[in-house]
Amino acid sequence: MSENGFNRRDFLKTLGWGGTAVALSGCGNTSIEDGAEFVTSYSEPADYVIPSIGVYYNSTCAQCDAGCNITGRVREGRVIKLEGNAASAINHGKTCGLGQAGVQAHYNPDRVTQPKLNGQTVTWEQALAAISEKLAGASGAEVAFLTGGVSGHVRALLDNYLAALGSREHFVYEAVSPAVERAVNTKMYGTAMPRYRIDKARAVVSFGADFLGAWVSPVNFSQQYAKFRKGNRPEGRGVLVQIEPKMTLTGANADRWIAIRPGTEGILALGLINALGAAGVAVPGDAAAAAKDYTTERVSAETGVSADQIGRLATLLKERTPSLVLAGSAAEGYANGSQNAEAIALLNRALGNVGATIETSASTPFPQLAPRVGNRAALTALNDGLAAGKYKVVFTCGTNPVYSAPASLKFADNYAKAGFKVALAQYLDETAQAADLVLPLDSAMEAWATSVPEYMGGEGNYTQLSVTQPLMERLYADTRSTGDILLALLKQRSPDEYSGFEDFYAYLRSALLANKTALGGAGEADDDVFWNVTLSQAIIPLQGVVSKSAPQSAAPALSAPAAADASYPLRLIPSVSASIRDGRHANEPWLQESPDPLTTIVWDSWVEIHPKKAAELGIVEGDIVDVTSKSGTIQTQAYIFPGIHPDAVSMPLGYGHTAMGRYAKGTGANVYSILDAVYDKDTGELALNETSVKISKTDKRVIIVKEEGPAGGSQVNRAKIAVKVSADKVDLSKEV
Amino acid sequence: MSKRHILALYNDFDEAELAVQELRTAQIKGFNVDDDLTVKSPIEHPEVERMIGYKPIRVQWFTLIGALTGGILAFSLIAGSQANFYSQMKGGKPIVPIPPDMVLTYEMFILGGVYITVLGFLICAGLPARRSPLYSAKVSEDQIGILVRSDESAAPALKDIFTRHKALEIQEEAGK
Amino acid sequence: MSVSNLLENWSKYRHTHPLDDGGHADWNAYPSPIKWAMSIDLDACTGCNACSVACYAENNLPVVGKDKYAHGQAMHWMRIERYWGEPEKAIDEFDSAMNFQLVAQNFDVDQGAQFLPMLCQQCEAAPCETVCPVGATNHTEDGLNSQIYNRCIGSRYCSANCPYKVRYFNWYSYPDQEHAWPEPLNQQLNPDLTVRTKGVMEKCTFCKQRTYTARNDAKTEGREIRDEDVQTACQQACPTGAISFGNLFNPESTVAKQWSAQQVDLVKEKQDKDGTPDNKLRGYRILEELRPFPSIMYLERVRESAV
Amino acid sequence: MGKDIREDIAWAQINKDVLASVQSPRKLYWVILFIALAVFGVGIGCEVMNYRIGLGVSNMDNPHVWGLYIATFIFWIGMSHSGTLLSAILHLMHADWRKPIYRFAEAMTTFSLMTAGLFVAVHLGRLWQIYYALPYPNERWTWPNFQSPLLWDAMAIFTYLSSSVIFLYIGSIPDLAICRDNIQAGWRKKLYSILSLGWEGTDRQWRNFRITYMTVACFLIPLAVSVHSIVASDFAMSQQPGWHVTSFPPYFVAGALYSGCAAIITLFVILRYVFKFEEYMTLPILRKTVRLTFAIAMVWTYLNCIEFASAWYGHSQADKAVLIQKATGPYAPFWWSMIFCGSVVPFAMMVKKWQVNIPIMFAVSLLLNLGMWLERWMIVSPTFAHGYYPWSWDHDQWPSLVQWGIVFGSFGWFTLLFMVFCKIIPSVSMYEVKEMVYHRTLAKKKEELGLEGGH
Repeated sequence: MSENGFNRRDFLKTLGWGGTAVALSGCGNTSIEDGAEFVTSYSEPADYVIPSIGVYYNSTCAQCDAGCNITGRVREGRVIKLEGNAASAINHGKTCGLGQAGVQAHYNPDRVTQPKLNGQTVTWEQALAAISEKLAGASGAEVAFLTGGVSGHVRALLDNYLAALGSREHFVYEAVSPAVERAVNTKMYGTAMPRYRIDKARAVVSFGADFLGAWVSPVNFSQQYAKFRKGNRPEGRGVLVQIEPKMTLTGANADRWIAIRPGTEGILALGLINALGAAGVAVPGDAAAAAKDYTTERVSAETGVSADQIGRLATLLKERTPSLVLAGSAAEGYANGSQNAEAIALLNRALGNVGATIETSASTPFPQLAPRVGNRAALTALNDGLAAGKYKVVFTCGTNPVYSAPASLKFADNYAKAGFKVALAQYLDETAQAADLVLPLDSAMEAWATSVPEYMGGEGNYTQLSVTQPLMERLYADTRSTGDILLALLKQRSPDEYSGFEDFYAYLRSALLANKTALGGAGEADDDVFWNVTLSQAIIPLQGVVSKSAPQSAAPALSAPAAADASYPLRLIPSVSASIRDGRHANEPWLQESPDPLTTIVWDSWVEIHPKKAAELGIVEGDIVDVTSKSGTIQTQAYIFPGIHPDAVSMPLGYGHTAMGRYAKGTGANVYSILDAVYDKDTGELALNETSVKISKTDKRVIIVKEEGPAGGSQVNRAKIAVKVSADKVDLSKEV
Repeated sequence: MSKRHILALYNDFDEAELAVQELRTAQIKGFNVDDDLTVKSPIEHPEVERMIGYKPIRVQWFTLIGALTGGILAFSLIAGSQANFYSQMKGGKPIVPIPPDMVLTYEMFILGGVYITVLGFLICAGLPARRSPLYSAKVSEDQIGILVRSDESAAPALKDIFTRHKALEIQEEAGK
Repeated sequence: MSVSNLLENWSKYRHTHPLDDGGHADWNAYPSPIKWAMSIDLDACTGCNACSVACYAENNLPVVGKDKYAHGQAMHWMRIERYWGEPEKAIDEFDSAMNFQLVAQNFDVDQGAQFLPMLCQQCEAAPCETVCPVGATNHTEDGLNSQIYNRCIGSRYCSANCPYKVRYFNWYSYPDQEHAWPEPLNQQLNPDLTVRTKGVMEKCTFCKQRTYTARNDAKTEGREIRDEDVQTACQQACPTGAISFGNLFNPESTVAKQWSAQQVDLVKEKQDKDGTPDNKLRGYRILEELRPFPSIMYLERVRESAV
Repeated sequence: MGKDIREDIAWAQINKDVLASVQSPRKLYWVILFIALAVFGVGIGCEVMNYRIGLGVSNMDNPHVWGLYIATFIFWIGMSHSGTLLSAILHLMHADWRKPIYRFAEAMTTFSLMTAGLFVAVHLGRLWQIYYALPYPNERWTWPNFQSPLLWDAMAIFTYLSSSVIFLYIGSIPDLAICRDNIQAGWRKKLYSILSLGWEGTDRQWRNFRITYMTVACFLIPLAVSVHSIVASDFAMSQQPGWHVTSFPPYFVAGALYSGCAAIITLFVILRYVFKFEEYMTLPILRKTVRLTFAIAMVWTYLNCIEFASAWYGHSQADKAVLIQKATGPYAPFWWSMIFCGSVVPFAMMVKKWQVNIPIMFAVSLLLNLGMWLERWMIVSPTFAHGYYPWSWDHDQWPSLVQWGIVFGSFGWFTLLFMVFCKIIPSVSMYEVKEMVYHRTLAKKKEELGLEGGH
């Protein structure tokens, strides 16, 4: 029977031969029928294989920059499931959907498996020789390195390599980064990434910070949120108000969701300071001065939030202390984004939250391992250099600028001007496709690395060094970790220093052992014992260094939002999905098939339009519409969505890849390509929300592929399906 | 002693009836009217009973036994398998639920009844059988046949009666 | 022999679970009766989908792709439903049944959305169990609806009779003909359970592979099942800890404590607290009035309305 | 108005006329047979897709797990009922007008059951494991679930089919003997010799034949009622809104008789025309059949109203929602067509003139059957589209061409079986027509005698 064919063969294979065969042949795709498979009996399994028993290894999640600590379940030499590491101060044993899909990044059928030079498969020796040859003709300033956020020993090696090259051209670029937040936090709180204590707050007012979805460290915040919502907490049950033009997952969980006019968040924050002062809250002088002109009437008129609502917000903040006010990308993605964020931070200061719910965090005692974080400004700088033909050799790693740069930058064209482009890539994404040399990377389940998370949970000056270790043998013999590649490149440059390290593992081990005492291993006399403990925990707890700069006073220069351009009347709010993120996870099928929480759409992008606006434009659900900005046009399906400001539309980022494998390619439309090149005045960060668009109907209509049925999120008055109850109607004190 | 078979064909039922009455009253030696007389007809005549005397029909007994056996067998099979072998819990229902089992019991009751009735029919009607040598296709068309079996000695008398009653055709054959 | 056995044990065979025993199946239980149950706190649930993806990872669920998803053939054992606030204005029940599209245009978003993770409710008196012609879905002694894949012939009656519509049918042969796990994605498959072939029904099992191991371990050690022995995949992933899972008959378990604190009784179609004027508890079960006695208690989402 | 069966028709003429229908077929027969075979082939092709690729090709989905297969299954089961009505019920009531038409009606019963049986198989996700549903002893001690209405269904259909085949066969034995006696040589003669079991028409055979036929008829009536009640139980025993209806069993039985009667009219017209059976399938018989159909149509309409009323005035909001959905939702065109075909069109049968107007009655009967097919679809699908749980509502499901192809193919299969039947078993019962003529002659004689010797 055909149906049994698969089961029998593949089960035998997965149960019996999978792991070992992969390990030995370096290729998991052979089959016993071909006679090409080398079968090892279980009577002599590898050390790490206990037949039919799951073995657990700790490591670090690489799916986003939160750097959650994970535990991989390994069966017969294959990692099959990831769970949170219960000992973690970041995620406390929990994971998000994105983290769960980490195995699909590893087992992805579209991995790059061999080095490719101009499309031809080459050996590592040839690839390294090609790099060496090109570098020989380039000065240090002519070599650029573009990476995503890096930390730990990979960062240290990278710095060493750049130093060896004599290059200072390290650009760290993140397509969606909290760059404005870092800058404003540093200015207003004295620390770039403080600890937000949602769990201590009695009220959280969030200006577009999607902390349950994609903002900074969602799993950590989700757990804080769960505590915050508990009725039997000493502070009592917390109240969440979300103020944003497009409802995020966090907005969907708020007690009150307020659709504010895009870009006026700062005005509302100052208005609240003003209202709080009027209500008798002792507001610091600089804040009161900055807010004095923002009367409730004016704020209400400019933000579209009713005066009554502003009054209730002020009451809430006054009564519930400590509170926490957060600013997220929805408030920051404007030309005056920094000003908005400053105004919001000012509100926190006015409420006395700094120090109470906004705690200074500690940075790692090893500055050379500290995270080097990125922003859009770096990409702009690199782009300028490329346009000027400055670079002979460009390395890219962990980032995909050809896909995620706004079309107005013309990055793809400029990138082509670089003399020799080397992409370190796990998949053949848009950037790797445009590169001359592609070096295949290990997945996070195969590589050695360490990392320091930028946002650190825990208490006091706790910080940690997270260890990434292979959860299984390489799927493909010819992939290498970033560390391995950097080490190989360093060996070309400084053979004397590095030839002693056979691979990155050796380097890492010796680097950690060299700092055994500083890493808390003083008690361990034996290096191997220390090493084994380190690997079994994969977390090295450290006493961090608290360095706090003095907060500066601020008088945010807010401007009233510009009148809408008649030809582009709608504000485009690109949304960051909790699963696809900036687009790097679009090739993981679980995430594509996992419905967007709010629209429940799968396998495609969409544009959210308010029902009133849609009625005005004559658009119904499923209409294919042209979304046109000054920078370009994309086509997508219209979804009528009540959770959006009528003057705004929203599209998810991360879709519309033209490469990156079967699951990502051709799925949806790429919003980056129509973003206008408008930047935050203070930080130079791309103002994501500053693009205005017009929506025009085409004559096509589709049935949207989504989980939601024709009832459209209505419970049709069925008494008890998803029940919501007013807080005063329940007694939460006796709950378990 | 050898027997002789005679088949007489009549045009219609009334004529055949007169002939049969004559046969019954004639008291011919070597011919037992109850055992040796068969009337063949193209259609079913309930009056034939009156004509040749009441004969018991036993098919109903088969029906009764078949139906009861079917029903009892069904219930014991179902309840037995539910309880003894496949003791598998269904939430909200007992292991041996009576009302649902009754449905199948009822079906098997009918099935048993029908099957055994038909079996009874075949047994009682003596089917399948070889056709007797004295058969005329006319019987299946529109004529009434009277088949008698008698001693050789009685044959002329019988033939005489048939002829007197204007038989359309008389066939005879020496039997065993 | 069978007839004598039938007669001697008649009362046992006429015993109705769960009505006669309050959900305690009285045989094969070791060390004492187990009833797996769950409670899901909708107040903590943020709708993030982590549970659903974890379920894909744990239970070998196929990714069906856009076309089949469009045909409604998705295989998510755990699905997250998103509801909007219904408009305030009085719409009588009949009207809303007819004009739900009209309702949709007037959704109330002031309090965000409402999320509901929906999975097999593992009913004690499950409508799906009685109707399967081949007995492929049965009640286990630890209180689950089992689904026996290799017994299933695909009549789909169970799904037709499921009020929650949480049973998923393999419309295609995902492992081979549809290539749902192209090499090497298939190496991720969990060897503790099967990959289902075409033509069989499947659904949430409360991570049977995990509970079974936990039960065996407890049996070996001769002790009760404890909460820390087993977590379902969804529970383990859930970032807000909205899901609790455990043995309802063990009074020490979180689930049992939650159920009793909320006064939700397993074998009742209408809870005593319901309808009482001072009911300040938020535990409820979905479609309880149909008497399936579901094993999942939901806790109402709490929202502050004064802000 | 045409004439009723003549009393003076010669019995030999009956034989001759009817036997003409089983004689060597005309060219047209082969053409139609080929077309039926082709249509059935389409169905087979679709089923091969179903089997090999999976049921997904039917476009069914979760939760809309049943579709046209089940609807058409009920349709064919329903069609089988009027054969029983005509042959068994009317037999017990000694309604002799049934005699010329019951044979083909009974054949229709058998063949539509055989067609319905195909859908049981087609519907399954794993057809190759169908034997799991049989209660066969095995070493694992696994048995089917005797509580499942689907299993009752299977058992009821098996019982009904085998009983119907037996009934049809037993009733045909005297006619098979006629065929044996009249067909000259060749394989057909041999076949008839075997099939007729050596029937000679002796008094003993007739005696036992009568009682057996009567007994089986008695069994068949409750059996037929139980079969469609059980099919109704597939729905009524479930908990779903729109299905969990007390009046479903009688409603299904009425619907079954209704569609069966309509099909009888259709086949009546066809056979009368093709085999030139005007002498036997007379217009008065048509009139009686039409009147019977009309009466049943009204019963069906009434039960339909009862169903709506109980949904409307009952307290189940979900039931009501399903009803509203049927009338206003995406299925509305089909639902209203069903109401039109099932409850409005039959009023054409009230017009006395039209009752014997063959083209009109033919058209009406086709419309009635269309209506009854739609009825079955409207029972199955809207509940899936609009069940208890609003989130899982599914209004977009539309059967794929594969589903339609199999439904289409089933008509080919039925036609094929019926065509073969027509050439093997006489489609008019010769001996019963003779009886009918005989009894009428007797009655007439009595009447004349009575008049002559009148007071």
